[in-house]
Amino acid sequence: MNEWQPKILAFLCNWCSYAGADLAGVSRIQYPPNVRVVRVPCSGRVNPIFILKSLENGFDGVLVSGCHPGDCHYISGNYIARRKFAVLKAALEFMGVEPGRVQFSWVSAGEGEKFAQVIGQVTDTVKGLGPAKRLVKTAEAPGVAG
Amino acid sequence: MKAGGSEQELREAARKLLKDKKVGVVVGYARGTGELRSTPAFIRHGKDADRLIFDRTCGISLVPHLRKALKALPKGAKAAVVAKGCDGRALVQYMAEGQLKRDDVVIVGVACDGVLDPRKSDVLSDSCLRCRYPNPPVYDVFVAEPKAVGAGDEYAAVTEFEKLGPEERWGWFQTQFAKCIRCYACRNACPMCYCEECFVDQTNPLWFGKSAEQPDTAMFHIVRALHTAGRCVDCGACERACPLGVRLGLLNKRIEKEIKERFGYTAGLDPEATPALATYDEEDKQEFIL
Amino acid sequence: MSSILKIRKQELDQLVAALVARYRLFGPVDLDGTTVLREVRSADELRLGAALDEPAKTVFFPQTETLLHYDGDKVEAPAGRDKPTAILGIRPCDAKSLVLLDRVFRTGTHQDSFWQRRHEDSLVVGLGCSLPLETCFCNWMNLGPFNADGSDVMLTDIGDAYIAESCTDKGERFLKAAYKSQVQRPSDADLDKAGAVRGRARAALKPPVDVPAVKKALAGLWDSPLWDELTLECLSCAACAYLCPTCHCFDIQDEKVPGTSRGRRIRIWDTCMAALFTKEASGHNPRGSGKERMRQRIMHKFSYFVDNFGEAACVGCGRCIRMCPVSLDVRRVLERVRDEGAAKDQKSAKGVASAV
Amino acid sequence: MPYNPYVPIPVTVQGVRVESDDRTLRTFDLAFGEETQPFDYLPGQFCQLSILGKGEAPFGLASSPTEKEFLRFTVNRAGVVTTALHHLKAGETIGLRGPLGNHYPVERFKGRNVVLIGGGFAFTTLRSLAVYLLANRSDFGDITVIYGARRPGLLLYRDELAAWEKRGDIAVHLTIDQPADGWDKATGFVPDVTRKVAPSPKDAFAVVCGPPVMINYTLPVLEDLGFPRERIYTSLERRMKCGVGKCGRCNIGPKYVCTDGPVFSYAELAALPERL
Repeated sequence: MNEWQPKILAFLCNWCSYAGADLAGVSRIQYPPNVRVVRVPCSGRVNPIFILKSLENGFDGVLVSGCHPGDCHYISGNYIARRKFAVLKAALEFMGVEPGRVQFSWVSAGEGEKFAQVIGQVTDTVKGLGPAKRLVKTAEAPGVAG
Repeated sequence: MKAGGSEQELREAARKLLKDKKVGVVVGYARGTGELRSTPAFIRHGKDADRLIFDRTCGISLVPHLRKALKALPKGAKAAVVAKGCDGRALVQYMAEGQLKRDDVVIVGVACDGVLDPRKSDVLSDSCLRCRYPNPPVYDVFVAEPKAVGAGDEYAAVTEFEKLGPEERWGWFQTQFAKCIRCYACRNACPMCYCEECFVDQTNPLWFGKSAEQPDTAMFHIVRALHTAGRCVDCGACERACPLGVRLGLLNKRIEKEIKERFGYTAGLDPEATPALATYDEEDKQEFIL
Repeated sequence: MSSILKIRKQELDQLVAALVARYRLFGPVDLDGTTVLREVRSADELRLGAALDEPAKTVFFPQTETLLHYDGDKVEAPAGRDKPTAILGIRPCDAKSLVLLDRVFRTGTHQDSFWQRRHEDSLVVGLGCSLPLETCFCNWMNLGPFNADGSDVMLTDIGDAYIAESCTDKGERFLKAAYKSQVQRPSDADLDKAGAVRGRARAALKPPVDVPAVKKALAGLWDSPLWDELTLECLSCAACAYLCPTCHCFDIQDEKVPGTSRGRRIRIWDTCMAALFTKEASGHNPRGSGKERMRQRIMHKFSYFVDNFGEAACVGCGRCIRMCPVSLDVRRVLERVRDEGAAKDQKSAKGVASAV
Repeated sequence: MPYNPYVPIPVTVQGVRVESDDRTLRTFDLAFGEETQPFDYLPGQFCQLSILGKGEAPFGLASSPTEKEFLRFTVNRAGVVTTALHHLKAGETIGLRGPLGNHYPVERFKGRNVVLIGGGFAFTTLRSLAVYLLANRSDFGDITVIYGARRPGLLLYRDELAAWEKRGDIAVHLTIDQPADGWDKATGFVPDVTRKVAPSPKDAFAVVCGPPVMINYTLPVLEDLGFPRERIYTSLERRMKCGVGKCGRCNIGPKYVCTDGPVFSYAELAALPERL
């Protein structure tokens, strides 16, 4: 039987988390293949619109990962991002969108293991939630009747 | 509704400002259609000051009108604006965001007992029922006596809503979105929605579809709430502007609560404070981050 | 000959069942405190008599409509209808708006097939307006609270029952087929009651402004400062246009399902109050400021539409007044236009006199 | 299938040519698909070209109905749709709705002199008209073309213009805004050149196409020269969506550019309230 596989979009900051993903790959650390990666210059570059747009486009989960506090290549990008994400998370949960759909992590360039572990954790959570329905734009809009 | 004593004071204050050439225009309220509506008035001559009213029908935020009035004035000229507590907070937030200089505007503060929900003729707006700031934080002239600061739990409705399960919460929001016709009255009535070009009007990229179906409508409201996060002063102008009774002030209030609890920030109180989402604290809580 | 019959309110089911059997039926329903037009199947869903917040156009010209589906290069028009459409319980102002919109969509070099296939064979069971609101001004537009234009059957609410009267052959045929022999004729007392309801409604309306004079005045007010003043008050939202039963401007947009070659082309309501409406790809905008857009809206309704379709694009339903976030009253605008026009005429008459 | 004015017919891209030296203009020759019925049209009409998923935009037909093998359009890259069009390659299929709008009154031109005045990339429908007049050469009197662009490299259809210059039966006056190396023809703006080289208004019609500012300055020049307003025609552009007179955005006063136009006489335009 084919188990349902979630589609997850990960926005990874160029300086830490993307390098962390790279290290996980080079080190041949296994992690679930459900993630598509978008490399961004900084977690601070991730506009909440990107996250909402990903959900609308049918991703079952979204992960944003950046440098650990204090490590941001641009000094404060991840601090600013942290505030934005806290607000987005609270708003979506309030509306009844499952909290596990949108997740955040700090993964440094040296944390290949952690990257694999985060991806595993996010994938498990999203699998548990099942296919996304809320905020998803369905393939076919209502046809013209009448 | 009869012009009360404070209304006479208001007219007198407007006349004086115009007579002394302190301002080129006074932006205030005049009677709209019927007894329960008000409309923006741009008073340029003392003789027209008698059009000014202030009562429970004055639910429009005049801040967007002030913005237009300032643009229409010759350079250097000032405008006066009639401001309730929430409107005053919006003006303070403008100053905090570098959108307005304190000296460009004469704030005519009015003591506000709350304004009516235009869809229910005798009930106060939700945002007024929970209001804690009936007086503008800054003003040049104050008409009548400032009100006692509101007490009670301003987040009671948020807490109540959170007791519902996610299915019910989602269902309630779906109903709200289903009413929306994307006329953008909420956005245009909002003092804080001052972007030259709104994200929904951008075409390349076109962020979200233009349909009035889900989730296009939901996306508009969610992103608008996020764009006003840490800036919204809960004036309720958006809900009162909505022709179809979409009630999304609750989402804004929930966001406001998060920002207050997490970052200790309340919008529209201090013109010197950096808005919550434009700054950070290294010690910000990050329990949600993996 | 037109039929008159009495329908007790507790027997409204029979009317609704007859409509549902033949038509896809739309009527006023409550949506969380807002009265909207939705498809209905039974009488208990209906909220007859409440002021409808949405205009009737939504039934034949929905806010979002798929024009075509595509997959790669393959294009498919959406499936046709299965049943004709009926609307129950709209007021005469809304019913008339359908007549005006039919002219827009059905005349000219091209017919709008989407409007046509919904509107064709449709039936309108209008509900006379017993209680005009403060914002109502149908009498300005040569209409009245019981005007039959656009309705096939007209109901008059006499308290515990409706008096139903056919206004067209189509309405007559429907009533005959729906009620056959079990028709209950209204008594003379019922008819008197109906007459009184109509009389009261007419008396409730305020005296009209001379709208043809407004059209004449508009011709001379192209550069009037009036448009600037109104622009200051107006928030430039689309509440008035979207809720207007005769506003019919729309946008066309393509949508694509991400990761596939499939998508659809939709049309959605649009408004001349938005800057984007006329902004060209080059950045040039022939109606670049609020003033020009405000002028366009008023001119279109009260001048251009008259030129093109013989009547103004307004039925006096008053939604634009009731729903305007800043209480900008179109009647006040028309009065100002009329007065400015008159002042201008006087001035030019003086000018001529002094020249002579 | 019932008539549906919003469904485009498929057409195939036969050829693509970069038209201007700054590469912002491309010319497309389109062919009717196998299952589509070719349509007839007249110079001045336009079509809606559509790239599914991106949208539609209106373009004047640059080909003449006498050129049966293709429909020609020249597209300036400005927005989403035109950018997508610029990415097209020969062999690809796009959608087309048309022909839409009215046309130049070629019947009225019969036996008369015609002067075609163009500016920039608005020369498309003038090319259609010129080719049409030349294909029916004996039906018309003198034909004059006055055409200007900012630089030589921005003139459309340069090979064709050169060929016309060699013909004896059409007078061609080309101009650019500023003197440029290798340019031995006129310099100066179209209205000024028109004043110098326009033929007599006697028995003549003028057709003007160009950016709004050029039209605004050229119409009075023609009037000065003695052309009556009823014999001056121009073609207008407005943002359009439906192209069939319903969507409500291309109006100028009570007239819709898509159905009442795009071709208007100066007399008609002068009666409209809005300026260009």
